[in-house]
Amino acid sequence: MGEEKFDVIVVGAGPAGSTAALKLAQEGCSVALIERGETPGAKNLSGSVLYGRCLENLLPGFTAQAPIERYVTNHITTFLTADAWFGLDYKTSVFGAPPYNGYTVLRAKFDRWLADKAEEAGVMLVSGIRVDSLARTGERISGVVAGKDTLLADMVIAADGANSFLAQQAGLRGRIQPKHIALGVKSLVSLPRATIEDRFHLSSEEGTAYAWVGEVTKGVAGGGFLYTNLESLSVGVVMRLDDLKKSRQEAAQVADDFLHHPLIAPLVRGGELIEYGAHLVPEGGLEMMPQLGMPGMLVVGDAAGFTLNTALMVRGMDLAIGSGLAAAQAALKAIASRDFGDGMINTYTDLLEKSFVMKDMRTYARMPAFLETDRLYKQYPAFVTELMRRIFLTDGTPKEHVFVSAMQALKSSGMSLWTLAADCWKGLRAL
Amino acid sequence: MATRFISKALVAIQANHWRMTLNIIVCYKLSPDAEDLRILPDRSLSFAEAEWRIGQYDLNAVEAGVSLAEATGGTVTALSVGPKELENSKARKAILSRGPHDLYQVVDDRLRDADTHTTAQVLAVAIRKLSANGYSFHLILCGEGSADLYAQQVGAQLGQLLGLPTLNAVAKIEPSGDHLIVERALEDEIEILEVPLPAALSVTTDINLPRIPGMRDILAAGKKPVTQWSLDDLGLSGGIRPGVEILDTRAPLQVNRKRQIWEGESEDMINKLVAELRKEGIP
Amino acid sequence: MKPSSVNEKLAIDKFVLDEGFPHIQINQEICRLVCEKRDCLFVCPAKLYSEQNGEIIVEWAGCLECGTCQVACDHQALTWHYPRGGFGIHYRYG
Amino acid sequence: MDTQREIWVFADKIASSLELIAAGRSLGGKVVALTLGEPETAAPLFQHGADEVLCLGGPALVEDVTETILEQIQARNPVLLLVYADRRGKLIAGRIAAALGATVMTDVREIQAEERGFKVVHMLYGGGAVRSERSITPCAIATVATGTFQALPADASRHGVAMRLSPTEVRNPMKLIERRKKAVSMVNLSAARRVVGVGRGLAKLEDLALIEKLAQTLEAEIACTRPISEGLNWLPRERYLGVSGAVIKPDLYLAIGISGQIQHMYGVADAHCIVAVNKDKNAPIFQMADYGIVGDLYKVVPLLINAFQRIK
Repeated sequence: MGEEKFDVIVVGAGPAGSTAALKLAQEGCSVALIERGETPGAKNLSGSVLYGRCLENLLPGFTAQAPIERYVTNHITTFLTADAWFGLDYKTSVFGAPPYNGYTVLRAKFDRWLADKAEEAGVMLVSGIRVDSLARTGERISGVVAGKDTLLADMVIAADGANSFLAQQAGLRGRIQPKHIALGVKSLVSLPRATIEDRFHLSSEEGTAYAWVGEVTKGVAGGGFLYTNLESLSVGVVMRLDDLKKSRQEAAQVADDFLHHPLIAPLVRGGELIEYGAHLVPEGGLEMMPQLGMPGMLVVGDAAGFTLNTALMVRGMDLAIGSGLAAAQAALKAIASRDFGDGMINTYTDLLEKSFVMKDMRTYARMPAFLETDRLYKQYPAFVTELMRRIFLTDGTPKEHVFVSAMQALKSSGMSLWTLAADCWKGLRAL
Repeated sequence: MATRFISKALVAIQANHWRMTLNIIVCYKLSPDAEDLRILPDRSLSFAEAEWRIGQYDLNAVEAGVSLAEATGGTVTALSVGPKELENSKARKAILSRGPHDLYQVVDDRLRDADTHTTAQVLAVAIRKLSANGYSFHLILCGEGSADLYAQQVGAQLGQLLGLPTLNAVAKIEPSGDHLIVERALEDEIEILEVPLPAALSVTTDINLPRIPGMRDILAAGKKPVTQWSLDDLGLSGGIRPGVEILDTRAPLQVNRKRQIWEGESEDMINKLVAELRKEGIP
Repeated sequence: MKPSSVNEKLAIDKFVLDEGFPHIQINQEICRLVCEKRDCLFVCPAKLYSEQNGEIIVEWAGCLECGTCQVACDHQALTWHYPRGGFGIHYRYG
Repeated sequence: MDTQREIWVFADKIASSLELIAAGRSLGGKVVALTLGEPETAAPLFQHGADEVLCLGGPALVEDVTETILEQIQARNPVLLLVYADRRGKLIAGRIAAALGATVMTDVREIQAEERGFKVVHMLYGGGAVRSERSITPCAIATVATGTFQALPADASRHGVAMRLSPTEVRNPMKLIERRKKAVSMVNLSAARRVVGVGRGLAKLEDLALIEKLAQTLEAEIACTRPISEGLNWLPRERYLGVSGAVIKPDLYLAIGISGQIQHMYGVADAHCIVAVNKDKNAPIFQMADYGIVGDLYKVVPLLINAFQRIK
């Protein structure tokens, strides 16, 4: 066999990698897409909704054929304490009709489908292969090494996920810091379709996304989530690693306690656990972002830290797709101009800056810092639920004025009015 | 290792013989991964989410075929019959990345849940068609048993249908002149046989350690030729009449065990256990 | 909802075991001499780490491959890479 | 029962033939035993229930009896052929089935006569599923593993005339060069009333001595899981229990350091009493055991040996 060289090698067949590979193949490039899972998706897990409108350009009308579970029409964001919750409940039928806003997906199916699309477009999909290292020619990345095999290409796109060993090896980033990463622990709970639709008040194909803050994580910075799939619930917790370490709690125990919380348990009641998984989520925002490229290589998706936690919603897959697309476009230009150095990297960062990816990352740039406010996980849930208790409590004694209730609730939460005001201001700015 | 089981005289003969090029057909079966089997409340089984895989024991046959072909400069053709899951590109790469040069598949959903009789019949017709098309093979290899039925039958039936010398439990194969020297590992004895070609052999899991395909193997697999036939293409439009009718398939009933469990390593506990056992007449 | 022990949960998952090829190595020297907090015992969502007779043991076969232990270890006592291609956790749903 | 219905059984060992004869008897009809060797050796077959014995002699290549059996089947049309499920049996059954246009119902755990054909139960997916199916060919063929049926007690009053079949001319182009017994002596796990099974919980080969001592104390045979014999080669293949190994029905199965994988448990599902020792309290074996001790086998086994020695 002669030395085979590809235009582009993409490492990792998640949404970012498969999108990049698909786009490049659609434009006629020779692409190898290398995935360490036995099948694309076998190593992937998500705790968020796919806001996948950005895929429409590549695969028009894809929602009709993709393995999508439910269209999310209902977003519920909630403060939780040991015995109460207070939530923001938004529902719209608009999100249940084309063009849909977001959908729940099961990654083993969705990622495999997307990789299959890439393969149909001409990508050479190589799954079950772990890339061990990068091949270099001089200062430039020129391919990948897996086991005894080296494969060469004009450039490499690293889409190898939150742990991105390739970005690290290439010197684009240092060790991941615990404060920049969160651990997601997810249970997949099987329930009959009708039970899910009854329990969550859904018409067929409609879905709900829950996000909880507070007691879910036993005060550890992070939150809980529940997404309705067609015949299962994705339910779990996300905990920022530095805070988890500080808390000395067992991650597995926090995750299990969440499922048994008196207000959560009824949502999963009668269900059967069919999968238990865990995955890291980059949460450092711009602060942790590595250099996005070097001669012969671009970094996309989770590997580049493209995720957003806006407290109201968690995003990652859409940013992965957006960055994959930008990298593909930069690669196309590089292939045309034979400039795989600074020119390519600049094109990539320019495209990202102009796209929703970096715009949104910048819009929410203050969010990671805001979310570090640990009052968010302890005092605020206590404050709002105590306030609500006082408002709704009718026990035969005269009702106090709402303002009095608020001050009493604030007092019992241990925060000052000044802290509250300052946090509100920070929160609004972060949004 | 050949010298360990081939007598000295034979080694001498072998040294004086040329080795013929071996063209080999390796049969394999794709079946749903038993690990993905879900038991429904009525004990029926769901394979809705199941990954389909090449039988683990078939991989030994593939490896045996590929290493024999490599040693003798021959070719390996992979052959499978079954339902439409065979068409999956990943499943095709999975077999071709392990070394076969090309792949023939008979795909028909009527072959879902085929009994060994049906599978062997269709394989035999496919091999006859390959021969009629001018492909001359010397050896047919099968695995020890399939991952789903583990009936250990197809190799035996196929060999008989084709009128070939047929053996199972083959633990070693050594080409020697125009025939093979084969070691057969039976339950309590070892047989060494001289087998003329063409022949049909089913190999044991001890015969080799199947290779794990590398990146280049998988890339190469994507470019190897695949030929797909239907039962109609084989002149089997009427299907094959099976030898059995399947009545029911379910998860086994669990015997109700007492499940009396003690934790710890104290003598006290052991005495409790022994007392319970004595009630049951043990020892 | 049952089950609630981590081992039972892991038993539901699908793993392809790469017998004889552990993908996590522990530098016991570092654990013994430098580490006081033993974060690995707490953060692993599969609870694979345990301490036995002063040694840190990891039952790597049940690894979910999240990488948490490696990031959490303040002393870089873990050599952690992904299992060989095709081996390890195989999410059926994800 | 229609005495003209013939049920034929073939095994290459007398002990196995007796089990098949018992199976045949349970189905009614006339039981014809095909056996290697000469008529002089046929007495036990009659005593344990055969109505007729056909002797196949001792060809150099045992499988050469296939053609003889086939010719006899074609001449006399038995409704069922039961073959002992060892490797030779599997090959012979398969070749006969192919020649007759039938299939082979393998490793049947139960068999019963139906109005049309025979209904059998066998396992698939490594013990994860059980299937029942019915034969639809004039002659049904099934293989039966060791221990599935118990030989009938000998009845000294039963006897008959065994017939020596003249071998069908076989032009088998294969040549047997050598046959030798395996170094390991044959164990008959299926006959053991008590069996001690050992799994990956055992840390090293030398520790087998501990298990051997326990087995001696209990007068039990030693068995193991597949990895202990095939991966580690600590014990011969004949000693592993499970789907592809032996299937036993002892009074006591004592599982030491065995996690309880379904493929293994298949081999002991019919044990009267299962006792498990495992340090992992979540090991699936505890769900399938009558009694269990959660603890380190290296501490528990010596205690067990002491306890059993005391009561002996």
